[in-house]
Amino acid sequence: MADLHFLANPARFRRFSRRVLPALSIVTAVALAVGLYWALVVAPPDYQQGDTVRIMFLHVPTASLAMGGYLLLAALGASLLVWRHPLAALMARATAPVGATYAAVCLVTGSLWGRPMWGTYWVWDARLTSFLLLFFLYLGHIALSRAYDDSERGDRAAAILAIVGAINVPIIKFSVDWWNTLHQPASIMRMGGPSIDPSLLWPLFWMMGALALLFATLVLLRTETEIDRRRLEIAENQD
Amino acid sequence: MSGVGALFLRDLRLVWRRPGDVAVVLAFFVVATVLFPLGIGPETNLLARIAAGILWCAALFASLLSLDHLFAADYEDGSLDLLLLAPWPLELAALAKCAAHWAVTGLPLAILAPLLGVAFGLDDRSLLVLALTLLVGTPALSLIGGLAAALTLGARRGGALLALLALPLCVPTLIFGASAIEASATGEGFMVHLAILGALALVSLATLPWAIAAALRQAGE
Amino acid sequence: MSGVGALFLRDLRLVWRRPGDVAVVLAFFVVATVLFPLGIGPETNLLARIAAGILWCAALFASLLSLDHLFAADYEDGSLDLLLLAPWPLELAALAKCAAHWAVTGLPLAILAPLLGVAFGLDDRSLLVLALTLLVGTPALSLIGGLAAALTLGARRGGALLALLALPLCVPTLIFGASAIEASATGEGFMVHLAILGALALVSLATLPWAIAAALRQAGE
Amino acid sequence: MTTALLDVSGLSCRRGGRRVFDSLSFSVAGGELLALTGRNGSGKTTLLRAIALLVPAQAGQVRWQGEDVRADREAWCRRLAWLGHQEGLKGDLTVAENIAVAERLRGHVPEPARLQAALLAFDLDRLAHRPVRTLSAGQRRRAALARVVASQAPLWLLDEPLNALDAAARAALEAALSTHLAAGGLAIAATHAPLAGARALELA
Amino acid sequence: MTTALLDVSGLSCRRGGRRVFDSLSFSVAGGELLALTGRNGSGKTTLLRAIALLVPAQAGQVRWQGEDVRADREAWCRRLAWLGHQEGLKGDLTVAENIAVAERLRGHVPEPARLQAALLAFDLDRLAHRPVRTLSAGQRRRAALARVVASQAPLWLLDEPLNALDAAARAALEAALSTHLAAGGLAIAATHAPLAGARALELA
Ligand code: HEM
Ligand SMILES: Nc1ncnc2c1ncn2[C@@H]1O[C@H](COP(=O)(O)OP(=O)(O)OP(=O)(O)O)[C@@H](O)[C@H]1O
Ligand SMILES: Nc1ncnc2c1ncn2[C@@H]1O[C@H](COP(=O)(O)OP(=O)(O)OP(=O)(O)O)[C@@H](O)[C@H]1O
Ligand SMILES: [Mg+2]
Ligand SMILES: [Mg+2]
Repeated sequence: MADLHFLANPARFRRFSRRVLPALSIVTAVALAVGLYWALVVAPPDYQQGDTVRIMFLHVPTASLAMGGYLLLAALGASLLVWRHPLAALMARATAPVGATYAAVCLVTGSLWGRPMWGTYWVWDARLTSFLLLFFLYLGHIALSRAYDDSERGDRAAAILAIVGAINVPIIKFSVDWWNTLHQPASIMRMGGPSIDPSLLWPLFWMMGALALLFATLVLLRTETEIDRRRLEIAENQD
Repeated sequence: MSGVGALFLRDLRLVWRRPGDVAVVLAFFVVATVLFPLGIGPETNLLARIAAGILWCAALFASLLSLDHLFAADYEDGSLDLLLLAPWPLELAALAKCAAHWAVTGLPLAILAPLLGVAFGLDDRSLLVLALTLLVGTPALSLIGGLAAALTLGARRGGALLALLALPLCVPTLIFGASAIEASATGEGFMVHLAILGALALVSLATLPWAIAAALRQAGE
Repeated sequence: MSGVGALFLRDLRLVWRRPGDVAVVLAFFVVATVLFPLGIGPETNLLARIAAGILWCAALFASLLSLDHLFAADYEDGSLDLLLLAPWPLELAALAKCAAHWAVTGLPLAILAPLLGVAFGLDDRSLLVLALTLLVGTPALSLIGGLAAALTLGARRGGALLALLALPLCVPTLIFGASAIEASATGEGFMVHLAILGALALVSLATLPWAIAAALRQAGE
Repeated sequence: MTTALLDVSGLSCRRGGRRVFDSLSFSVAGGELLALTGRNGSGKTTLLRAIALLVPAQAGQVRWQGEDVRADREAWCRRLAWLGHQEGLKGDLTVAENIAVAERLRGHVPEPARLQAALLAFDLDRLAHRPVRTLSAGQRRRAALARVVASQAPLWLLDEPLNALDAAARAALEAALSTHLAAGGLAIAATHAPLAGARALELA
Repeated sequence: MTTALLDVSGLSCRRGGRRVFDSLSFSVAGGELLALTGRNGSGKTTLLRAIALLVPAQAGQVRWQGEDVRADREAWCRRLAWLGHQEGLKGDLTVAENIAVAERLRGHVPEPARLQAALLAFDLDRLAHRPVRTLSAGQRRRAALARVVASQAPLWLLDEPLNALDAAARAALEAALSTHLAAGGLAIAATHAPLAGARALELA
C-alpha cells in the first residue's frame, strides 16, 4: 500500500507512468510476440485436440487475469472509500473495462473451443456459469460508474459495488459449484486433460506473463486518459 | 420536422446521452435468462425444451423494467404538461414515446436473443424464429407496458388496479411468441403463430395510443 | 417508540394507503409463474420438475420490480435529507426500510407461492418447503435489492440498472432456495439447504446495511 | 378601449371533490398583464391549468377572440406558453437543448438567433451548455423562463414566475414581460410578490 | 456581547468539480437570524447543506459551542431542523401524520399540544387531515414550516422559506422566527426576499 500512497497523487502518478510506460510497452510487445510465436507455431499440436489446443494459450491466462482483475478493482474501491485516494477512482475506471474485456475473451475463446470439444458452444457447467456471473459483475461496475453526471458519485457508488461484489464472488462460486454437483450435467465434459504436457505448459506460463504485462500496460494507459478526461471535465466546469 | 418526430428524437437523444442505459437493459435480459438455468438445473435437454418460454419471459421483464420511467420522468419534472400542451394529438406523443422505447429495447432484444438461444441449445431455425417473434411481438409489449406506466402515474388505487389488468394483456403476446418457437422446434409450421403475433401488435398499435393518451390526460389533472 | 420503528411503520402505512402497489407485485408474480405452463405445455412431470426454479425466479423478479422505488421516492421528495439528518445511525434506517419492503413483498410472496405450487403439481411437503425457503431467503433479496436501489439513486434508467447490479448477487440465494425444494421433492433432506439459506440471509443482514448507508450518504451529496 | 382577446366567463372548478372557485369571469386584452393573487390554496394554479385545459372546468368557458377554446384545442395550445411549479426541463439535456426541444415540440423550427436572445435575456449564455441537472434552483427557473420567452406565443401562463429568482433575474423577467406586452401579447401570472405594471385579480 | 454558538471557519465547497465558495467564515449567536443572500447559483443551498453535513466540505470547519460538529454527528443532527427546496413531505400521508412522523424520526415522541400549536401557527388546522398530495404549493410549504416549528431544534436551516407563501403565511413565519429567536434559538435562511430582523450575509 505504501506504493499506492506514494502514487495517490495524479501528478506524481503522471511522472511515474511517463517514465515506466514506454519501457513497459516495449517489453509487453516483445513478450506477446514471442509468446504468440511459441504458442501458435513452436508448440506441438495436442495428440487428441490437434491445433485447437492453441486456444488454451489465450483462454487460460485471460481467465485467471480477469479474476485477479476483480480483486484489484475491489482493492481500488477500498482505497477510494477509506483513504479517499483520487487516483484510485481513475484507476478503477481504467481497470474495469480491461478486466471485462479479458473476461469476454475468455468466454469467447472458451465457447469456440467448446464447439469442437463438446459439440456445443455452451454448457451450464459450474465453472463456466460462475465465470459468466463474474463478467456480469464487471458490466455492473462499468454501467454504475458511468450512470451519473457527477463522475465522482459514480466512482464511489461503483467502489461500494466492487467491495460487496468481491465478498460475494467466493459465495457465488461456492453456490454454483454446489448447484452443479446436485444435478449431474447431461453432457460429458471435463475441463482440461488429466495432465498438461510440459511442451504446452511452458508457453502457457509465458503467455500468462505476457498477458499480465498487457493488462498492466492497458490499465496504466487508460488511467492516463482518465486523468486527462477528468482534467478536461474540471476545466470545462470552471467556465 | 414535426413535433412527433422531435419527441421521438428527444427520447432517443436522452438515451444516447447515456448509452450505458441500453446496455443495461440488454445486460439485464442476459442476466435474467441466465438465472433460469441456475434455478432449474443444467440439463441441456430440459433447457432446450423450455428455452422459448424463458427467453420470452426475460424479454417481457426487460421491457417492463425499463418502461417504469417512460412517463414518470416526464410527469415528475413537469415535462408532461408541455406534452399535453403541444399543438398536436396526444395520441401521437404516446406513440412516439412507445416507439422510442421499442427502438432502444425491443429491437436490441430481438437482435441479442438468438445469441442466448445458442446457450440453451436451440437449433438454427428456432433461433431465427425467436428473433422474428421478438421483432414482431415486442412493439405490443412496449405499448401495453406504456399503458400500465401511464395508468400508474401519480395513481391512487384505481391506477394501480388498472395496471394490474394491463399485465395480463401481455399474456397472449407471450403465449404466441413462445409457442411459435416451440412449433418451429418440433418441425411444425410457425407462420400461423407469427401471423397472430403480428395481428396482436397491430391491434395494440391501433388501440392503445388512445388509451395511453386518455390515461395521460387524467394524470395531468 | 424509537425512530427506527417509526420509519418502519411509516413505510408500512404508505403501502397501506396504496394497497394496489402490493397487488401489482403479487399479480406480476402470478402472471410470470402462470406464463410458463402456458408457454411450455401441460406435461405434469416436466412442470413439477421445473416448478421450484420457476417460482423462485419469479419471486426474485417480483421483489426486484418493487424495489425500484424503495429509496427513490424519498430521494425525490426530499425525505431522504430528513433520514440523513435523523439523530440515529443511517444503517438502522436502511434496515428499517428493507424490513418494511420485505413485510409487504417477501412475506406475501411466501404465503402466495404454495398456492401456485399446487398448480405445478408439487406435493404437500414440497409446498411447505417452498414457503419456508421463501420466508428465509427473501430477506436477503430485499437487502441485496436495497443496496442496488441505493446505489442507483439519481442514476437514470434506475430500474434496469438496479436489476443488473442485484441479480448476480442474488444467485446464491436463488440456487439454495430452488435446490432445497428439489431436494425435498426427490426425498433428500432439505435442511442443509435451508440452513445455508439462513446463513446467507444473516450474512446479508450483518453486512449490507452498512453498504446501503454508505450508498445513501453519497446520494445526499 | 382595447378589445379583450381572452374572455373567461362563469368558470367553476373542483379539485378532489372540493369547490375551488365558482363562476369566475374576467377578460384580458392584448398588451395586458394579469396578476392572480390570493391566499395559498385560493385556486391560482387551478385557474391557470383550467385556462390551459389541463384540468377540466366544471362549468363556464374560456374564449379566445370570442371562440370557445375547446373547439380547437390544438390551435389553442399553439397560442400558449406555460411555466408551471415544475419547470419541465430535462436534467440530462443542456439548457440550450431543452429550449430547442421545447420549440420543436410546439411544432416550430427553432431559430438560433431567437434562442440565443432568450438565453441572453436571462443571463444564461454561460450556462447554455451545462446539463440542467447541475443548475441551482434559480438557474433552472431562469432556463424555464427563457423557454417561455423563446416560444413567441401570444399568451403566457406563468405560475409563480418569481420563485427562487434573484433581483437581476426579476428585473430580466419584468423587462421580458414589458417587451412581450408592448408587442400586443398577454400574460397571466400567479404570484405572491408584486409585479410591475400588472392588473391584479384576487381570488377569494 | 452574546457569544457565538455556531462558528463556521474557512469553509470551502465544490459541486461537480466546480468551486462554489472558498474559505467562508462567519458565526451566529443565540437569538440571531442570518439571511444568506446572493445571486442565483452563488452557493446558498450548498452552504446550508454543508452546515448540515449533507455535502462534504472541501476544507474548513463548522463548530457548535467550539466543538467540530463532525465529532458527534448525531448530537448535531438533534440540534437541526431542516427545510429544503423539496419539502420532504409524503403525499399519501396527511399533514398531521407527516409532522408526527418527522418528530418520531428525530427520536421524539410527538406531543399533541405542540403539533397542534405548530399547525395553528400556519393556519393549517383545517387541512391537518388532508393528504399532502391534495395541497397547493403554498399549503405544502406551510406544512413543512410547521414541521420545523414543531421540532424545537435550536438551529433552523431554511432554504428559501418564503417561496410560494402568501402574505399571511409570511407573517406567520416571521412571528414563528421571532418566538424562536427570543427563546435563544438560531436560524439561517437562504432567501431572495427581505426577512425582518435578519443580519444579511451576501455570497459572492
Ligand atoms: C465459454 C466457455 C468457457 C469458459 C467461460 C471457461 C472458463 C475458464 C475458467 C474461469 C478457467 C479457470 C482459470 C484458472 O483457474 O486460472 C478455465 C481454465 C481452463 N479451461 Fe476453460 N472455459 C470455457 C471453455 C473451455 C473449453 C471448451 C476447454 C477445453 C476443453 C477449456 C479448457 C480449460 C483449461 C485446460 C483450463 C486450465 C486448466 C485448469 O485450470 O483446470 N475451457 N476456463
Ligand atoms: N448537483 C450539482 N452538480 C454540479 N453543480 C451543481 C450542483 N448543484 C449545484 N451546482 C452548482 O453549484 C453552484 C451553487 O449552487 P446552489 O444551489 O448552492 O446555489 P444557490 O445559491 O442556492 O442558488 P439559487 O438562488 O438559484 O437557489 C451553482 O453554480 C450550481 O450551478
Ligand atoms: N390534486 C388535488 N386534489 C385535491 N385538491 C387539490 C388538488 N390540488 C389542489 N387542490 C386544492 O385546490 C385548492 C386550490 O389549489 P391551487 O393549487 O389552485 O391553489 P393556489 O392558489 O395555486 O395556491 P398556492 O398559492 O399555494 O400555490 C386548494 O385548496 C388545494 O388544497
Ligand atoms: Mg399554486
Ligand atoms: Mg438554492
